[in-house]
Amino acid sequence: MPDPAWTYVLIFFVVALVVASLIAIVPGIFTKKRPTPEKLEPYECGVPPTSAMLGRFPVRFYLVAMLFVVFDVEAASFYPWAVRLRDLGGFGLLEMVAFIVVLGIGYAYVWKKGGFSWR
Amino acid sequence: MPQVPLNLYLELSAVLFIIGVIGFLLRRNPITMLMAIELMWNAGNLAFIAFARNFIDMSGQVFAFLVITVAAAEAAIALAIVVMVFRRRENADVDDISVMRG
Amino acid sequence: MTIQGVNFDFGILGPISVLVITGLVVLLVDLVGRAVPRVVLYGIGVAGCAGAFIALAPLYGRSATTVNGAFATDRFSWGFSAVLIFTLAVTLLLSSLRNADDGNSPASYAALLIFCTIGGLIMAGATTLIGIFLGIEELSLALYVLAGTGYPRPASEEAALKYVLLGSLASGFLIYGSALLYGSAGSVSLSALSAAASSLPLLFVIGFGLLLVGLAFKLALSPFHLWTPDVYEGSPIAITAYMTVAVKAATFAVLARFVYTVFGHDSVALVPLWLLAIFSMLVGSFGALRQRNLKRLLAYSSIAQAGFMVVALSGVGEYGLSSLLFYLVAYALMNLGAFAVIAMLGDGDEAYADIDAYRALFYRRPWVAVALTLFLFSLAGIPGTAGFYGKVLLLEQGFAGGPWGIALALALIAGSIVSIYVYFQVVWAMFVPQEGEQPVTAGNSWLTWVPVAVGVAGVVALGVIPQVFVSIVSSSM
Amino acid sequence: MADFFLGAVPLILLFPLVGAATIALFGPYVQRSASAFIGCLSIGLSFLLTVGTSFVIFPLSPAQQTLYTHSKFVGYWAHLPPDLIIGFRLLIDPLSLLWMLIITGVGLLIHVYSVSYMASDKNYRTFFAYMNLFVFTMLLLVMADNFLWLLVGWGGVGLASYLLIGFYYDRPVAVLAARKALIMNVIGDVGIMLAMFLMYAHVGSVSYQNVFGHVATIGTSALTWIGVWLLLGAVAKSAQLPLQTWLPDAMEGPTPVSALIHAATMVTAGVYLIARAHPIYDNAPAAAELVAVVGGVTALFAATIGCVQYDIKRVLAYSTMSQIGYMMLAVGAGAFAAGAFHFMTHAFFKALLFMSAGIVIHALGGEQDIRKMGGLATRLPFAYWTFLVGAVAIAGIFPFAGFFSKDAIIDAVLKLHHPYLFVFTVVAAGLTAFYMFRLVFLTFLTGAYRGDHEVHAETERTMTVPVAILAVLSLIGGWIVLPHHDELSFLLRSTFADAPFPQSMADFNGWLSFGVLLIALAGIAFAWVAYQWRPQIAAALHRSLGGVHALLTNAYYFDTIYHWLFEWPVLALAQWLRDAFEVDAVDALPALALRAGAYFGSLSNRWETGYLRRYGLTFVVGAALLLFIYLFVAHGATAGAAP
Repeated sequence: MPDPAWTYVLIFFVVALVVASLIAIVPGIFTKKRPTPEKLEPYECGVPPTSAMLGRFPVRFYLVAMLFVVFDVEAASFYPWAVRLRDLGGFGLLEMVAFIVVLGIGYAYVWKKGGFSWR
Repeated sequence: MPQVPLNLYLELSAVLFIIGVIGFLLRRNPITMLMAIELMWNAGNLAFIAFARNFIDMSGQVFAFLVITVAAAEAAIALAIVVMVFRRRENADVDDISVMRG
Repeated sequence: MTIQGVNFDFGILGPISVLVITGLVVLLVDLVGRAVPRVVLYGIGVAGCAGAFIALAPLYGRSATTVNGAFATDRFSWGFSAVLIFTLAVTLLLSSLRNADDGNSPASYAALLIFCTIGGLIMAGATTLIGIFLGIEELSLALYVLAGTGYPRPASEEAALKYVLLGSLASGFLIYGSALLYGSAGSVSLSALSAAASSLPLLFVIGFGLLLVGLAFKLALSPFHLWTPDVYEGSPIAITAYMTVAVKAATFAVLARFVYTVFGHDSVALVPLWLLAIFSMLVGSFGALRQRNLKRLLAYSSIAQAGFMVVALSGVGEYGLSSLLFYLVAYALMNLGAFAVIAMLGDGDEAYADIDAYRALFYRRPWVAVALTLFLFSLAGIPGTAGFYGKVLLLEQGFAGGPWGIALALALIAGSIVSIYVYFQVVWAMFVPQEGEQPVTAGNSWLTWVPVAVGVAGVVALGVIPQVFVSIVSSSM
Repeated sequence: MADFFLGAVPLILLFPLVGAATIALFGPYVQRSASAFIGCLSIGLSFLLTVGTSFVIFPLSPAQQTLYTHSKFVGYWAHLPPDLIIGFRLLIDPLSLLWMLIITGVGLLIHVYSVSYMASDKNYRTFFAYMNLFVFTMLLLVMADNFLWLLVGWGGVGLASYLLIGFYYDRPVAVLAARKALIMNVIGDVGIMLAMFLMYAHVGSVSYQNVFGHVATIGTSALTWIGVWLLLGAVAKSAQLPLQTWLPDAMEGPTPVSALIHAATMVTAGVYLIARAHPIYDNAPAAAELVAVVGGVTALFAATIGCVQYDIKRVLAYSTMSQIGYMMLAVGAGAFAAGAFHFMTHAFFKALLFMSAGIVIHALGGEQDIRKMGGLATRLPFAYWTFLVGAVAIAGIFPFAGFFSKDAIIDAVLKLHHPYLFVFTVVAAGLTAFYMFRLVFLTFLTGAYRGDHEVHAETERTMTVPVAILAVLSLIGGWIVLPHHDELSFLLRSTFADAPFPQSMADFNGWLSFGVLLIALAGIAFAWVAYQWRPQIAAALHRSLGGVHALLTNAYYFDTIYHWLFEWPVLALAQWLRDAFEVDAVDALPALALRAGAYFGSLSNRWETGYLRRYGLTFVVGAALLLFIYLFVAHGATAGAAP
């Protein structure tokens, strides 16, 4: 069972967490805060943001992307079933049908609500 | 085939997790923060897969698989919320949206 | 490696199956029908709750597993499931009020609430880390969205954003903790973990610590509670009511199962849990002192209440689970009752979130004021109410639970004393004589009288004849 | 029919409660007379059901006579595991039936009497609500099947008594008297609680069945303590030494209250308690002896005081105290049936005396001082004759009820070898006859009317009929026990089957009875001589025995002693605490606590900055701290296993 060397991994893990939080805390304690308008600007790669960050893409883009991600990844659930198709037999088929039905109802609902129309 | 020792996988996963935590703490952009969180989740996945390989047991892989699935849903939802919140704002700094405190 | 047949007992999965079908039916009705009134959709949901209850009833006192041992009905699941289904029904009732926030999409709102509850039911019955994770995520993902249904109210947006980001962070800890636990035992089933729990290898301890962080976030145990006041204040009232009770019920089912099946006795690895609980009781009780918003006040109070409930587990005593469940039932009744009153007065909106709106309420709406007083008394633990007996049971567990149990019990007493002041502020406001113009209260829907009446009856019954419920609860074990 | 009455037993208890609730809730909306009607009706129904139940129960064989109602509500302190289980069951056996008959029967008569007696009172409805409440709690006291519910009833009658003594709440004296009664009674409640704690500690239950079934296992010392604490309760409720001082003051309440609560029923609860708990006293002789001594001493003590009082109701109050002393003596000595017998006859004639006195007081517009009465026999003939019947009965003159019951007690005391207590009882019997007839002479005879109130005629049927019924009962009530034919102890035989002494009173000691009768007659004769024939004798005695007279008039200065012993030190301490602590410490402390609370509250709230990233940071720091703790925990737990 557990290799004793794992212990050090865990100790490292905890110490790293502590250090990480220290990194975030300590500056807040020791620095003097003299806020100026420039300092309060959000800092992204040295260039002050010129436009609204999300303004570059229409919201629709995000919506479709999100829906794609969801249905895409849920479809990945078919792979394990496909791999063990014969072993799982009729029961597996039934289960996947149920899965598809649930997914399909969600799909139909999104469709009806206009989630897929580009406007 | 030379076996990569379990320790290395675990160390990598721990490092990824810590990077994710630090990323979450230091970034102000909600989407970047989400990415940091994905890193943490996937650090967990890596540890699961490594253990599953070590034990020659499927359940770790199943867990990792489900984490991926859930992560997709979670990302979609989080993204939707972020879009909802920042649609009417100039920039996307999470500290700018505080109306409640105390 | 061969794949064995999967056994499937629809009796045990009955409540979940009923709710899944209910959720899908709600979506389909909205899909097929044109402009279906939301009362119809929520009515289907409430009917589904009744069906789930009927499916749950035969499982009373039963102990069995299904899905190859991955899902169980037993002493950890039954009572918690009942509380979850009850909470869902009450929430649907509160959501059907005229001004209630449901994001103008009642079907998806109702379906999300139902799926959310299914997540809770899975948590209550899951016996593997996978099941627990799936349940928690199903519960959380739905709640992230529901917290934001008050859109475009800025507070609701903020609540959703804070909840989703911090919740995902907590889930990250939970997943990593699960991975380490899996690594320590070589299996995801909780029963396999108990071997590791007896020798406490470092891997197990750190893994459990990370998992505990994730669960403590869900329970709003301090210092992982910071999201709670903001999210509870920002969410629509019905959702806040739901979160205070349902999330606690489901998470405590997981925590209790963990404590009892993995540890089974008081373990040194549980010390951080006791510390969190003590801290929560104090932070929650004191934090509520200066609140002027009733939702926020109840949020702080729920932080303290979560700490109180942990006292039941201290010492991992034989009757800890029964005590926990009794208190949870009492808490569900009184807290949902209080939220139902808030919702009723504003007819579903936030008009009555501010304590100042309750000034002289007794002279305008005497019965409502009396009901709210009863709920607040119960939350404060005044004798004759459900909360009092619940706290007595908790204290018994605490004082029987060794030094940590005694420390927890003392913190419970301290927290209760502080919270008496908290709740009495509201009661006081309701009974001071009227001065000047007072807002007119319009809301008086019969829909909210149902949960208020059930809450009053339950709080009084549990307070006056607690033994009946104690025996019901303890024989469900 | 039998099944009907046995099934209706809970209704006996329920009717007065429903009556009280109905009057309290709907009284203000209905006629005054309707409240009175509801009050009387509920008691009347209870009485009818009780009578029916008696006819079912008494003919049964002893083994069947103890009846428990089905226990639908099994209650216990919500404790896991459930260990103290207290059912709510009603116990019907001959002893409780006897008490129930008196409570509902005499209670009904007094309710009817009150209809016109209280007619002019502004709180007429309240009065009937309280009276019904009293009957309910008193029935609960005697029908309970365990000590807890007995205590509930015990406290309930205390409450009802408090409310009714202070019924004229605009009279400061009445309010003070009510408070005094409540305080004294609560001392007794504490006694019963202590007894219950001991029972629970030794038996694990407080039900009669369990406790009495296990007396053998408790041990004499603990049993004696249980007996002593129960006696404390009985002493407080029954106004025995040394907690007797509240009863005379309780006469501030309306006269029907004095008749029902402070003569016939509530004050005999102590006797009921001792009789009910007789298995405890049978096995704890020391405690039983104490009961007997308390009773005997009180019987004599109160009788001496009664000889010099001038308030007609106070005389009756002292006489009540004295007669209950007899009962306590009887049950303490082991003659339980005799005690119960005297309770029954006493309820008849003492209620009669109070109600006759009530007619007098009513006719004189509230006057109670017998120095301002006199010669009323011709003006109030009905009151005179009925009062005379009561006086004869209490004096123990053959063939009135008091003769039989008092004789049974004196006989039992002699038989059970309590020589000095026997002397007490005999002397007290003579004194009783003396002071009762002193009362008769001063009130109704002895010259002309001395008062300045106008004497109203006695008229109302509702007042005279109950009094007449009681007068008849005072005559024939004792005939239930005749030489060689003792019906009462036969009826009670199942309750006292295990008592160590034979309970039968059938065996009359003729010479003793005759002797006691002579002593009573002597007392009457002396009263006649001193107050009717040659009043100057009383005056002369008064002068020559001034010290003794003052002692008796002030009831042996018990109130004064208690004032200096308890009241004054407590009040002085309270005053000192108020001056020294209240302002600086007691008032300042909550303010300080409030400020501390607000400070901690602000700490907790300031944490809640509203900034999401700060929350995340706190979360991670918390997790890191928690894991750090775990590192130590695991290090401690697996120190041996670490490499």
